[in-house]
Amino acid sequence: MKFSSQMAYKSADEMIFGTAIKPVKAKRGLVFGGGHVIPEIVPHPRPGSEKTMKSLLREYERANGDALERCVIVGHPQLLIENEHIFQMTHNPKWGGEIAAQSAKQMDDYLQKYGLKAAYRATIADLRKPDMVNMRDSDYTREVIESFAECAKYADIISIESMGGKEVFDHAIIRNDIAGLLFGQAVLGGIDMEWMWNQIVAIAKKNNCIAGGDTNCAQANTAMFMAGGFISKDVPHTLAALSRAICASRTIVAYECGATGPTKDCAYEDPIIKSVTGVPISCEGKTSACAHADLCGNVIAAVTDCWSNEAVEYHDMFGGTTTAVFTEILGYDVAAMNASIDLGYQKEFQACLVNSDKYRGCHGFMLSPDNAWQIGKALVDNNESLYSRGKAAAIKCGELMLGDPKLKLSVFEKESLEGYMKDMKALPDKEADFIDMCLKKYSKVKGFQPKAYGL
Amino acid sequence: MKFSSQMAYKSADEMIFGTAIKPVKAKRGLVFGGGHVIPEIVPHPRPGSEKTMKSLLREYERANGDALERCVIVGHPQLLIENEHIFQMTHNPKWGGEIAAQSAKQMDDYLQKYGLKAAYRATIADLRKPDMVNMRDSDYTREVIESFAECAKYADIISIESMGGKEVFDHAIIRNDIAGLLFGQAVLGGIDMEWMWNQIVAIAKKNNCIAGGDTNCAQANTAMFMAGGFISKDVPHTLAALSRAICASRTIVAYECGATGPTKDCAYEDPIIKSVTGVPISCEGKTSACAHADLCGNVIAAVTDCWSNEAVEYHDMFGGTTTAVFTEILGYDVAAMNASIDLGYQKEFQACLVNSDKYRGCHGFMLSPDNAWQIGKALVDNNESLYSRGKAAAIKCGELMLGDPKLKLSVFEKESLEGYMKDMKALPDKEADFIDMCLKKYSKVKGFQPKAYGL
Amino acid sequence: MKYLTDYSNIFTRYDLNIEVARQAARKVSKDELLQKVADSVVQGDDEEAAKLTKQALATKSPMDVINQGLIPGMNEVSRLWDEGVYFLPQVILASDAMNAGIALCEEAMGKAMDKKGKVVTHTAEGDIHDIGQVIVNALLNANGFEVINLGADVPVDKVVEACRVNNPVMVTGTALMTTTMTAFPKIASQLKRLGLNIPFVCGGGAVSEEYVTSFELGIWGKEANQAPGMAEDALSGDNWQAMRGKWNG
Amino acid sequence: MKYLTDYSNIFTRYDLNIEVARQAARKVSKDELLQKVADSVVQGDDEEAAKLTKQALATKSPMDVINQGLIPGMNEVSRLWDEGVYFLPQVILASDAMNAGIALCEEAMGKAMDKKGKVVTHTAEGDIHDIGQVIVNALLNANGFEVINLGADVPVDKVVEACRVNNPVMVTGTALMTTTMTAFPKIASQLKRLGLNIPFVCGGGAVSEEYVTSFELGIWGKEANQAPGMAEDALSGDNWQAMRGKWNG
Ligand code: B12
Ligand code: B12
Repeated sequence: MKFSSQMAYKSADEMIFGTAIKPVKAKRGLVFGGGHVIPEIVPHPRPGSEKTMKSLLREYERANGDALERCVIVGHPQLLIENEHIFQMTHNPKWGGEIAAQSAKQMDDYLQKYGLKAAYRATIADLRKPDMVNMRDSDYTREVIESFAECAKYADIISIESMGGKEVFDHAIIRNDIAGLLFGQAVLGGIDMEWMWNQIVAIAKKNNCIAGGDTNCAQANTAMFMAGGFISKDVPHTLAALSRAICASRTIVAYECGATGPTKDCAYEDPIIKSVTGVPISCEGKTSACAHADLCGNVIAAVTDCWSNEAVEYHDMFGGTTTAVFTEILGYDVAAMNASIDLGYQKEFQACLVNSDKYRGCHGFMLSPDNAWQIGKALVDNNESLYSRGKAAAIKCGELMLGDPKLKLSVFEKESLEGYMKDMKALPDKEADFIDMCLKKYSKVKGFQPKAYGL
Repeated sequence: MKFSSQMAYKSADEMIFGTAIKPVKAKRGLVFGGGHVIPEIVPHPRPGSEKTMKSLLREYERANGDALERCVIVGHPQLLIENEHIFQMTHNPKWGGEIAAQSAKQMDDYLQKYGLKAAYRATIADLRKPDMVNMRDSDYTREVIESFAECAKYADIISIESMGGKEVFDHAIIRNDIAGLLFGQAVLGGIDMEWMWNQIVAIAKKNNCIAGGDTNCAQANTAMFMAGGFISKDVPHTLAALSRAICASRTIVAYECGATGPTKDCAYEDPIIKSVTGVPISCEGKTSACAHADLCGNVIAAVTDCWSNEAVEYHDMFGGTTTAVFTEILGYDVAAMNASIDLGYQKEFQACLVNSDKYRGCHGFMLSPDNAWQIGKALVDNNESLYSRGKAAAIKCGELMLGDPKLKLSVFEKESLEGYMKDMKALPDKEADFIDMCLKKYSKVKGFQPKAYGL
Repeated sequence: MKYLTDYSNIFTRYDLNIEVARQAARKVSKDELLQKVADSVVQGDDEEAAKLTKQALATKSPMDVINQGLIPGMNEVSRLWDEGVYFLPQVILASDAMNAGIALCEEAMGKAMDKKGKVVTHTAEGDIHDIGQVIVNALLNANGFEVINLGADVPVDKVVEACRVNNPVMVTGTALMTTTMTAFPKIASQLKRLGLNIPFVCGGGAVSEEYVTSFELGIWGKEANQAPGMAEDALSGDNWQAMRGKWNG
Repeated sequence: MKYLTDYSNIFTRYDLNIEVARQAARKVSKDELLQKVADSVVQGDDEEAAKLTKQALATKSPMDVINQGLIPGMNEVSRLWDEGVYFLPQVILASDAMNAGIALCEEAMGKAMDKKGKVVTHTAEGDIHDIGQVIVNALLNANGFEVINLGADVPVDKVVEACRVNNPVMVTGTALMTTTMTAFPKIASQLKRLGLNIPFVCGGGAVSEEYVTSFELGIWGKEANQAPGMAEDALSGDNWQAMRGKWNG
């Protein structure tokens, strides 16, 4: 694996929703990043349906079927369906495989009967909780790999939300400990991803399937949700933003190992990833309010190629089941974006999305295309190590936040950020020194096993 | 009451979301149509909560409270909350009043504590089902009027979805009977509205409350939902579009009696109403997928002043309760629209909304600003009677549909439409003749009582 | 305003993709006059149907007019509706026309014609959303069932009583509101208590399969056009369990 | 790209509207050294807290160091957190620092210090989302409770057994998934069966007030920062009904 050394885009101005430098083709005629945005719907099964494979198959048959049907009812031309494995689907790799097979069959039927173009993404559950199992050598590890193999037979795209470094991150995030974030997210996360993604890409190649991508849901999203909205007091928003910048160092590893996108929707770091790699990305924002609240509901769509709801539990609403309802909304969201592209108004439309949130909060600010690009640039300009590029990305992110007076920060947020900047500048230069320091500092963190990362 | 005789807008080009010729101010600083779009959230109580006033008060306290709270969490500056009365709230006028009082209090608190600007709309349930009660003289009629009086004390805005003519419409819509639609919607509906809205406006004036507006939900929406999407075979889409054009003749009566808007969200005829009257309108489209599917998810936002979800039952989702979730989405929808206004890109943004759906289906086509304006023009140019202007609107709508080759019609839809056009041209010129004809033709329709309309 | 010429990236008109080739109704009778009777039904012209029925009754038995004119005409309409050629209003108008003719035949016979079986229909107590029911009524009617139409906002006891008195092959309920559909399990349990194990098909916007299959007798009706098929099954002796197995799940 | 200068029509920064004026921690001890101990807790500096505690122990009794230095320092942090001045990491770091000092005092005493009472905490079986629980642990700890931390993915039986053995004043559960929260009513019913009427506070993203108040013993926890107050109530003898009445509804 080689660290990225240059930007796919010469400037942020070139980045736009719907088009990626390296578009990706799926079965049934879908092209990601090929000029238009594609809606991505993610259903979540109801409690109880996980009891048997039969009941779970039935649950997904309906949830996915309702999404396809709603496209035909309202006229949406394209759809990506993601099934994020629940525990049982990965723990029993056959289950995930059967569900993928059933979904592919449904999509073939809809293509034939109506001409609807759809694709299926299987996201394997990373069952390896670092403080509970050995990341590289456990039954769970084997189940995860086997699940990829089963699903790759039928799915268009395979993905995962990998967990490396989570044990250290959890300890650090509630202690204002920026070194712990760098170690847990960038270093441990990156190491674990390289180990995992080389295998995933090989499986995908063998099965003629697309290796989608990864997300730092386990860490950067946890930080973002803890930072929360305007009345939370759990984690400063500035720290969550730094955590996001740091995680780009590890999420990009998937693409450095050969994954091609479309990336994972919940990876809010994706605009940074796109600026560097040029792969098509999937993002979620306002229409994933069904799954969580965030402060970057529109800006996160500014350069996306798929548009997702993150996850919605399958049940009835007045207007139909939740998967039908959210498919309809996502489809209309992208219809307006795609109209803007075909009208030649995409830059004006993008400006509306960006101005909606760039100064609403720290995440919206740093993920705004201009800033995301700059953070990506810091990453590639400092690509000696997972550590160096993660730190450079975070420092750049911090400088940007402190440097733009339109981004208002409370006194507390500002002082916290200045503290993190000082802390980062005091850290060792070399990755080896940093790792030595951290192995000591975090030796007592519950369940942290350096060996599981080859350290 | 005087029939409108001129257009508020000189051309469709002047119409834009967020701005109305006659803006309306509410308490707590909200201005409808004053330059920016305001989100309107409509919660619906869960079954069981209607058992006692106490349980219903508690249900709305939460549902409305969650919406207000979510605005503060994600930073949405403004919110209109509508509570559409369920049966019990109008049947017991005190209940609706108490709920309005409680909601006003919650809004005062949020204004004081956080600076959030909110307003409350009470929509009284029209309990008068024409085939079951005498529209002008029944206990239900008295309860409806009393409910307005109770709610006007606390609410910012009062509205209703009135039912006049429904008995004839129901008979006609499933029989391809365009004369029945004209009689039920335009004539009976208009007569009943004049009777009702003079009273509502008086109550509003007395209480320093805003008389919002009405909607032809009971008829034009029924036609639209029966026409459904691309696989329904209940009612031709062309007929549903004519039904929509016809209903403008009666919905506008509210404003001719002195209502000022913001109009009712589910009145898809509102773009026509705005073109004629200049009042601020409320619309619903993609983000009301929680309540129903439609084929005009984006275009219906093109000239709106409020943006609504129609109705969502209060319950939990992963991202919070449904009212919080849909408030968040609506708020981001309007944030992008408002950003486009402040950036000066509103016309480009509007073009994206319009191009999304103008040719998706008949409703999107006729409600596109250019066509809505033309239908409004036909209405005012033929304002001799409720009948004449309703028929003119429908004929204009039919001509537009037949005249634009970009609007593709199936052979069946096209032939049906040609049939309706022929039928309309064969109808009497004078309203009096038409009424005579209809009194005979519909004398056997179940429950139709001409006397209840003063006929 | 700027408009596109190609909308294929924005929406797909699936209705045009699946547009069904038009078919004419087939000839159903060798007798010229009876064929005209059938045609008037196919055209949904109730005045014409009445006129022609009167003419036919001058030379033919009422049962022949019904069985070789009116009903075969209606059957054609049902076939074309099933195949996606016809739309609902055509079915309703045809049914109105057929009924106009049948009324005259019954007058001529001096008694009501035998229907396939009775079906009680209603819209739930507190609910006035009855369009779904109106469609169900029309389709059942068109398919030869006798519809006991209780209308909208019908109290639980009234539905149960109508079942007790009429002993229908099937009973249906429509509810569009989550607050009114709760009447259905009450009706089902009272029917059970009276030993009336009548299949109870429940439909309407608010009503989900989960909900209806959570009480005995209940069968979920998704689309109004399932009603005639369901009634046929009930008529042929299927019990509610068999019907639920076939139509739900 | 074009940018606006005025965003007031697009979003409102409510966090700035409600920004709480900063306050310094108050002085808590007349003794200079103990005040320094308290300051080290307020600053969340565990190394400094340990160093100063050692110094203090040279001249003062362990209980004095605890009661006049470490705990008053922590109380200041809790107060500032309650008033919205401090954020969670400051509370956690302060609690780490206090615990570092207390460990040394306990060593000096040769026995553990008396805690207010025990609280058993866990994250539901099958669920590894334990951050909510981690916060609850830290806050309870900071407020002087002894936390029996069972960790994440804890089987029902293990929770019940821990309650039987430890007889805590309160037990808590966290669940972020609708498929795992179903363990809570099972735990509650086993506790009831054993006659252990311990208030059982359940929280976590998946868990709603409706759900938790649908089984006995259950009290819904919305925010982690309610945990110490709830534990105080339980300690002062409130039963689960009283607590539910106070915190829920
Ligand atoms: C038209 C309409 C009305 C009309 C009803 C006219 C009428 N005579 O039916 C009017 C305006 C009067 C009305 C009033 C109200 N309405 Co209304 N209404 C609607 C609307 C827009 C369309 C309903 C409709 O006719 N659909 C078309 C028919 C054909 O569909 P259907 O009945 O479901 O039938 C289909 C299937 O279900 C099936 N089916 C039905 N029955 C059966 C039976 C069998 C045997 C089988 C096999 C199949 C079957 O077949 C049909 C398809 O083929 C819906 C929106 C929506 N999303 O549904 C709201 C809706 C139903 N109304 C709603 C509400 C809240 C109200 C009011 C309380 C509003 C108010 N505040 O005034 C009042 C209630 C009055 C009352 N007490 O009942 C809510 C209900 C919320 C809930 N679930 O509890 C809805 C969902 C709107 C919303 N999203 O909020 N409404
Ligand atoms: C971070 C996260 C993860 C991390 C968890 C790390 C960890 N150690 O906790 C990782 C990446 C590992 C993860 C994995 C998975 N996750 Co996850 N995850 C999240 C996420 C993004 C944030 C959760 C979080 O930490 N929130 C912050 C904490 C502080 O909130 P909290 O625990 O709710 O606590 C607050 C209150 O509830 C309260 N509280 C909590 N407990 C208690 C107790 C008491 C006594 C009191 C008073 C209060 C209280 O206090 C806190 C506030 O002050 C959520 C998204 C969301 N909307 O919540 C999804 C989410 C919970 N995850 C989800 C899913 C589906 C999964 C996976 C199955 C995904 C997959 N396919 O791999 C796996 C499941 C693994 C397993 N078997 O458990 C779904 C759950 C759906 C459901 N409801 O069933 C969610 C909702 C995402 C979504 N929208 O789809 N996830």
